[in-house]
Amino acid sequence: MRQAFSKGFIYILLTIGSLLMLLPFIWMISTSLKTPGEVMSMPPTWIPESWKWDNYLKAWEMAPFLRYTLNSIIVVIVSTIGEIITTILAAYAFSRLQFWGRDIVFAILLGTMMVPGEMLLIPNFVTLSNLGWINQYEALIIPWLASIFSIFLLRQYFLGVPKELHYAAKIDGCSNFRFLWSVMVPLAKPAIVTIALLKAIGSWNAFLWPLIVTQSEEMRTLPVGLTAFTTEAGTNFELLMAASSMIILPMIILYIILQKYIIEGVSKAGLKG
Amino acid sequence: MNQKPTLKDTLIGYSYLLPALIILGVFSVYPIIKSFFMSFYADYDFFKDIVHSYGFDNFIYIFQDTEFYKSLTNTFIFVIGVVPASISISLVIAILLNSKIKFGKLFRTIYFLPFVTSVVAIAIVWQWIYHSEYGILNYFLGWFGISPIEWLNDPKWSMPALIIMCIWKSLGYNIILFLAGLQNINPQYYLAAQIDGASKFKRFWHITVPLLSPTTFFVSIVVLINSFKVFDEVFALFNGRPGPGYSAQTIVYYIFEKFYNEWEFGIASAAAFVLFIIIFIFTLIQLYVGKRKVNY
Amino acid sequence: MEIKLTNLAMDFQQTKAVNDLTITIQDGHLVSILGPSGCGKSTTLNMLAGLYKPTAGEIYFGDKLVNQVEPEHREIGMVFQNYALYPHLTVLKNIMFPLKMAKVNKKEAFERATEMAKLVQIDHLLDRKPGQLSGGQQQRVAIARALVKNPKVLLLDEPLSNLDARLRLEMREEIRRIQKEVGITTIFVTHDQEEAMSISDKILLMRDGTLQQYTTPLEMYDKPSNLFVSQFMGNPPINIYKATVNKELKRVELKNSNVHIPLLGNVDVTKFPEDVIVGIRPESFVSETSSKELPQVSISINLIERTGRDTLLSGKIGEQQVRALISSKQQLGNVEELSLYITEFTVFDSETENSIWYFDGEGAQ
Amino acid sequence: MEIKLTNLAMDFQQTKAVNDLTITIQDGHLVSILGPSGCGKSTTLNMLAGLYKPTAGEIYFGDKLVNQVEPEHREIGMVFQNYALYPHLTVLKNIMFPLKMAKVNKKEAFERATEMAKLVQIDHLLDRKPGQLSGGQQQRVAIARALVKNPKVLLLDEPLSNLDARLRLEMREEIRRIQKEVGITTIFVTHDQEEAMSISDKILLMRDGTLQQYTTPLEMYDKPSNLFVSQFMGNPPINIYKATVNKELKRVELKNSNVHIPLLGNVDVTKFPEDVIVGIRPESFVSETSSKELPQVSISINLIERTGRDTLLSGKIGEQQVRALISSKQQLGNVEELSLYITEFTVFDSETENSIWYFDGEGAQ
Amino acid sequence: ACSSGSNEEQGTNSNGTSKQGTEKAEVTGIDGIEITEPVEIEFWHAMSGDHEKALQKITDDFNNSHENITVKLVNQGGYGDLSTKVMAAAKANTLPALTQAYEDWMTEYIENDFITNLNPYVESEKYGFTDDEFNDIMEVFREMNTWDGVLYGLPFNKSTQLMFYNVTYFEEAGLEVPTTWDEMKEAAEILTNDDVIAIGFENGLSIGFNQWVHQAGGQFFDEATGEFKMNSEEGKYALTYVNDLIQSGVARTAGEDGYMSGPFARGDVAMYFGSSAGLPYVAAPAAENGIEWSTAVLPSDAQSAAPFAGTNVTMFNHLSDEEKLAAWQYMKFLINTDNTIYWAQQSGYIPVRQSALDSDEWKSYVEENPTYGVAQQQLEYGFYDPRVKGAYAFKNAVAKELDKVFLGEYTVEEGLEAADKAAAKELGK
Ligand SMILES: Nc1ncnc2c1ncn2[C@@H]1O[C@H](COP(=O)(O)OP(=O)(O)OP(=O)(O)O)[C@@H](O)[C@H]1O
Ligand SMILES: Nc1ncnc2c1ncn2[C@@H]1O[C@H](COP(=O)(O)OP(=O)(O)OP(=O)(O)O)[C@@H](O)[C@H]1O
Ligand SMILES: [Mg+2]
Ligand SMILES: [Mg+2]
Repeated sequence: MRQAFSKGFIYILLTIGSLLMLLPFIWMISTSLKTPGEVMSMPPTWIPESWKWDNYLKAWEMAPFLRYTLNSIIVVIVSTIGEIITTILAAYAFSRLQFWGRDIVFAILLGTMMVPGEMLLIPNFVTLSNLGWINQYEALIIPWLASIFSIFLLRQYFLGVPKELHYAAKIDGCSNFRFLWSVMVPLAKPAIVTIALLKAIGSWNAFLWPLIVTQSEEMRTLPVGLTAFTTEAGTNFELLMAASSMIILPMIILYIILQKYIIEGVSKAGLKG
Repeated sequence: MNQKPTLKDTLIGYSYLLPALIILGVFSVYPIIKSFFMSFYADYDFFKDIVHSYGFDNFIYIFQDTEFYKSLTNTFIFVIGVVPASISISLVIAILLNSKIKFGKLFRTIYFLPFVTSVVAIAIVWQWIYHSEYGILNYFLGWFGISPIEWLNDPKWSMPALIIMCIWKSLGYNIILFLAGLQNINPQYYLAAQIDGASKFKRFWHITVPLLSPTTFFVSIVVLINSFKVFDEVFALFNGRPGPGYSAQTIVYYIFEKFYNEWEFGIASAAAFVLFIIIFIFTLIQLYVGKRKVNY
Repeated sequence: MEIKLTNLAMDFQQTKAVNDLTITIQDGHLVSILGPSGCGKSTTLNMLAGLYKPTAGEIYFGDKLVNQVEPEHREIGMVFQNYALYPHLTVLKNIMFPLKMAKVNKKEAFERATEMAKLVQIDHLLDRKPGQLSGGQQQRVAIARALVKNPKVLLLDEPLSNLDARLRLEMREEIRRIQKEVGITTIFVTHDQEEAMSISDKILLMRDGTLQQYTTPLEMYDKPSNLFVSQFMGNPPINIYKATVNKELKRVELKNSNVHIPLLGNVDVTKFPEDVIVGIRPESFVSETSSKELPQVSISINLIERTGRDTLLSGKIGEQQVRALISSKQQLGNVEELSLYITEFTVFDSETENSIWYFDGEGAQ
Repeated sequence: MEIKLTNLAMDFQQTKAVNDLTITIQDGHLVSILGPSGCGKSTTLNMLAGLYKPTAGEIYFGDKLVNQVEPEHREIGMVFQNYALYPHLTVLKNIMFPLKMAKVNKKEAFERATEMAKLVQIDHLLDRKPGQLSGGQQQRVAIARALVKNPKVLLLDEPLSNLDARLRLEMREEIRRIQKEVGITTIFVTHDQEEAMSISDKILLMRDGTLQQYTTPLEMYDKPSNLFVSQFMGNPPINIYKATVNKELKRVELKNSNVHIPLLGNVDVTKFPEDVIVGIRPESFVSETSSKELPQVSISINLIERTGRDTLLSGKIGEQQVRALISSKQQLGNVEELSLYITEFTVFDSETENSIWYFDGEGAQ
Repeated sequence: ACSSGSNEEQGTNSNGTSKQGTEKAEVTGIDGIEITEPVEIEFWHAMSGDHEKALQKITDDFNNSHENITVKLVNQGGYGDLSTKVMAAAKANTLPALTQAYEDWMTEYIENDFITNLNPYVESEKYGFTDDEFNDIMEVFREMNTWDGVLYGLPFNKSTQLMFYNVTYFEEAGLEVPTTWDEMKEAAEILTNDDVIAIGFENGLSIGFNQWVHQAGGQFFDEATGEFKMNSEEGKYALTYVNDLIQSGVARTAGEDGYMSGPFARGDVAMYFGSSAGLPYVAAPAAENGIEWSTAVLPSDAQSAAPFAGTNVTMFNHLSDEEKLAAWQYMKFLINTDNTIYWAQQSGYIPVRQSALDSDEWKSYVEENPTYGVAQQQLEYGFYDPRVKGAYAFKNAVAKELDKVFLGEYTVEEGLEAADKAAAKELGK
């Protein structure tokens, strides 16, 4: 009885919450199907009066989205994989290795999280242009191949891996490096997948940086395409929302695919105590 | 394993760090150090990179600027409003989502949606939610006899409006971090606690909370830092302005405006430096508390 | 609290961990579960605790069906096979945890916990975290935690496995004492037969998830219900020989050797099957007999091992291996052949492997 | 590989876990470490493995000082007290892991791993993850993983604690067999004296981090170096009595009771201190003696417990508690008083608690 | 991290304070330069959607008609993004040839010696304008691009403030479209009812408040002396007038609605003041909602005055002579009569040449789209925003104080006092 009651309570709570969460999303989809007039109407309508499916087509044609998509995919895949690798290595060093200056270096890197990213935009642009990377994939990818946020997150997770497993692996003749890849990484799968997901989404949605470091259409990524719907005097909301809906879809799918790895905890069995 | 590191250990350690260090060094540490120096340039040609004189002028300026104090105050209000609420709500939701429930996958996806959805869409929806005449928030408040609040037009309410939206928006992100952290807890302890007569709530309080502390620690540092740096949300919610009468101006907004709109690079750097120091102090406190309270 | 299990079963995907278990545990009894590794002991215990939901069958605590009762409402104490101490709490807090959950007031909880800690001899470690304890110390914390709240039912999963013999003895006596004193129905998983024999009211022996025998220790030792039980109990293990029954001469003849053992006393040989299995415990051999008439066999000795107070003889009866355990007080010297008496043995049906007859020295003169 | 420890010590913040340990373990020997829970057994093992760096002292493998050698280069196999299986790998992969690290080719690794799995009787579980195994099964995986790579040194921390008696016996014999066959120097932590006695070349007995005695099993049993050793060895424990030496009558007189035991045989009583402690093992009591002249005491019996093959008598000598273990074959009936012979006993200096004399039935006629 | 701020949508006024950093930009003998080798130059802009398409077409025409010159358009997002990008490029020495820029950006560029003195080009025999051609460009637009007699840019996409009104509401109330403040106030009181608020202001009301000061006959900022002038009788009058409208409930700002086009297209307001660039954003939804609407010139008080805003095209000065010449030719081409008409038709901005306004093509276009014809009527009394260095900070500081008046935190007098102080502080920096 009590059980059923509390279960029911949880469902009600979650459902109300998810309605709240769904609002913008539904709004987005619904707006994307409206006419410009309906977009402006107050109170807003949730169900479009006439379903303007061709908004999607129109939006798609407003910018070279195919090319943008390709670039986005390249940038997301390379920078995510790259970041995962640098993150795993660094998080391991910060969580399991002993070396001089470890804590200071970590503190300095942590400190970089405390400075607003807006301050870094221009110096980094200058660095990249000195390197001759402006308007190239290098500029889109290389500055984002490491993230202290991810390192910090993974370090926390690594710290939770029982030291006995490290011991066992050492006894089994496992070097640090192999231990990292064959034990730590599989055990930290939820954290690594989380990092990858957050990174992929961040990279997929990144706007200002790709805009600033690219000059040509051929190098630009999807979010840049969204500027096509806004001018100084107003925004074509229905087209913007149509394009936004199309853009977030791959990320939602990615999330649905990945969430099982996040939620599927790695068992800690095989250890007493 | 319990000894002072040797030279060899150090070399090994840094070889692991190297890739990340190069990238972060070049693209984070170096520009930050540069901009810290910039805050002491009293007279400076930004574009030609010529410093004509050094001094504390920039700091003197911001400490005499009432706008700066106001944005500091707003930022603190924001941090206090967002950090505890955001962390505790997302923790609870993460726990619920982590329990064996029907439609778990669906729920988890839904809760993550705001994080994926474009900020523009989110801001527009919230502008509607907050609408004094047509908004659903006032509509609900009306049920409790509360007369309509001018969330977005009244300077008194712009910070609360911003805070509510930011809590909401941060949930998906925090939830996913918590979900990942929850996987790190050995379910064995829940069983033991059940045997020991711990109710669901007590298990949450005595097992989940302490054993999740590494994640909570992480999330709270990240949320705190990000809250001190709030900017995008202000920009989006109030259509590119920091609220009516600059009532929701935050410190990063201040920095942004000084840097990009007013070309006051030194002042912007000085303000960023001050922000850094503030966050740094708070983080130190957190690290100190964390050392004592976090269980690995 | 009386505990009744009816047709209890637990299936993991591939494995039937527990199979159709029906027993009643009397109120206040201490029952040991014995059985080879992987036979379903922990699984049974976990079902009793409510940690696993049985895939079939019912569990009654007293008259109450508890299948649907959550563990936290079953008023049980449990020592987990892997301890499951709370890593973030000190030893003291670990022990106090169940009391805190039961809202016992702080002072009393502290007193009871320290008392318990003293009992298991870890009162000098109260401020440590579990990670700073040795294996045996952790196990003792687990025991203290299980006992401290005076549960209605106590479930112990190999609670003494990591303790040295002395401590083990002390602990088991303490457990037995408390259990008796308060009358807690207790289920005790152990792999140590001697332990099981010495503290249990009854022993439950399982194999591959299936109940083999559920009875008092002595009966299980003396009158195993089947070959498996007889082989499982006793250390070193019982000697087993295939044999045929010679109904005329009223004796069993061991296969592959011309050794035969008379079936003395009151026995209806006619009901015996043709093929049987004879089980003789190593300690059922004696070199000297006071007066009775006992079967006698000759053993060729390969190895003499003295292990403390006993001497283990390994050798052969005919072509078959035999181990005999005789008192170390017997001076053997360097013998190669020894004639020994058999004081007890059991006969099993070789097909069903169930026991059909026990020779216990009775009926022999 | 010969292993030499000199002045080895390990301090945790508050605890001296191991203290000034100096011993040599001969190449190919199997040495058991025994001692009460928390005495430093696992710590010693971990230092040998290189997992803890000793706070003082040296460890030599052969002639080589290995203090600075990382565990992965020490060529050891180890079973951890808490198993430490890789939770994300299947049983097979767990066992194959050391071979993979040693770059053994896949096929061979697979074969060796399955063979090892068969040996520890888990070959039907190869595809499971550790989380789906029973405690004993996990422990066996850990054993297989430690043995599979034929290490130079084998470190076993209570490797059999969660196995049933039968399997335990089998496993320890397997370990012993492999160890002998390949000549691996092995260190075996156990809390089971019988186990230690039966498979060790030598036993190392520790207490509170300090070495008590390091010698062969029988010698340790028969000739404990001090009171603690004598009390630690043997189950049920040795009976201990404070006594005074009557040098004239050449006997010890137990305090608080008018019981006295003659010091038979060749003994220089003059060197004995005034106050001594007398230790008599329960199994050193016999009810019947063949011919020798032995000390005899009268025991008033409180409790007769039969545990399998033995019968435990609890009672009193004078005012002192006593436990005697006699063969179950002796029919006792319902006696209240029994006169028993003492076959062996040890005398300790009551101040230093070191042993000063052993009576082993010799010298008695 | 952000998109453009609405603040930048206004231009800047005033010349004066900038010193003439043009010595080296002095190009002699421009006539002697020939473009014989292929030259490729970039033009950074913030035009998107249909605007971008129109710009592309003009550019293609240019590229096709000019051998050896290729102009490459680079869209840099919104104006804010564009500004950031220029800043970054300036720092990295990777500036393009041309960019769109507001006047107050140009003030900064001049200050940092980024952009080219165009006078020699204008005067060039071979490549320049004739006097007629040059004067054909609207005076206000020419002035906007001139600092101390030096021309630094040519106008490109220009818009002004208009009054949008709901025809139905006015007809129902039997009202004429107001042309003076008094009429407007009267009309407002009549038009306001439970469902409708008569007057709407965009959120930039206080940023663009100079419009009202000018109409009241006052001065917002004195270009010659660099002084803030609003704290005057006229300023006080204007502020009181607007504030009264708001406080009495007959006027409102867009506030939570973001842009006034929304409430207007819903019929929530009867008239509003907004940019001519917003015409298409009103047209579509209003048509759907069946709102009948039109535009009119801004009502006046002591005088007529209309602010003009929008960007210009300016040339950076790190280029080779050939590149500069190519860029110049493109700038010229961009606003020749045909192109400025084409551009205006496609984008809704105002043609920048008198000849364009006079052309039949444009006239017939305006006949078909009468709302597009209003803006040009204001050209004769057009003015532009202060262009002083630090203009952004200065305007913002003043606006913040004015906002406090509208929010009821200050009285008009207090507001003006505070604005004066804030202005003095910013201008004194
Ligand atoms: N990490 C640690 N921090 C502090 N003390 C510790 C730590 N690990 C072990 N100890 C202490 O050191 C002593 C020796 O521990 P060790 O694990 O070697 O005991 P052990 O002989 O293996 O005992 P057991 O048979 O119970 O496993 C114990 O008293 C223990 O409490
Ligand atoms: N989660 C699981 N998934 C699949 N099989 C399991 C799982 N848990 C246990 N088993 C299997 O069920 C059987 C019974 O396991 P159980 O833990 O009850 O054994 P046990 O009698 O306690 O053994 P031990 O003495 O080794 O602890 C074993 O064969 C085991 O492999
Ligand atoms: Mg078990
Ligand atoms: Mg140990």
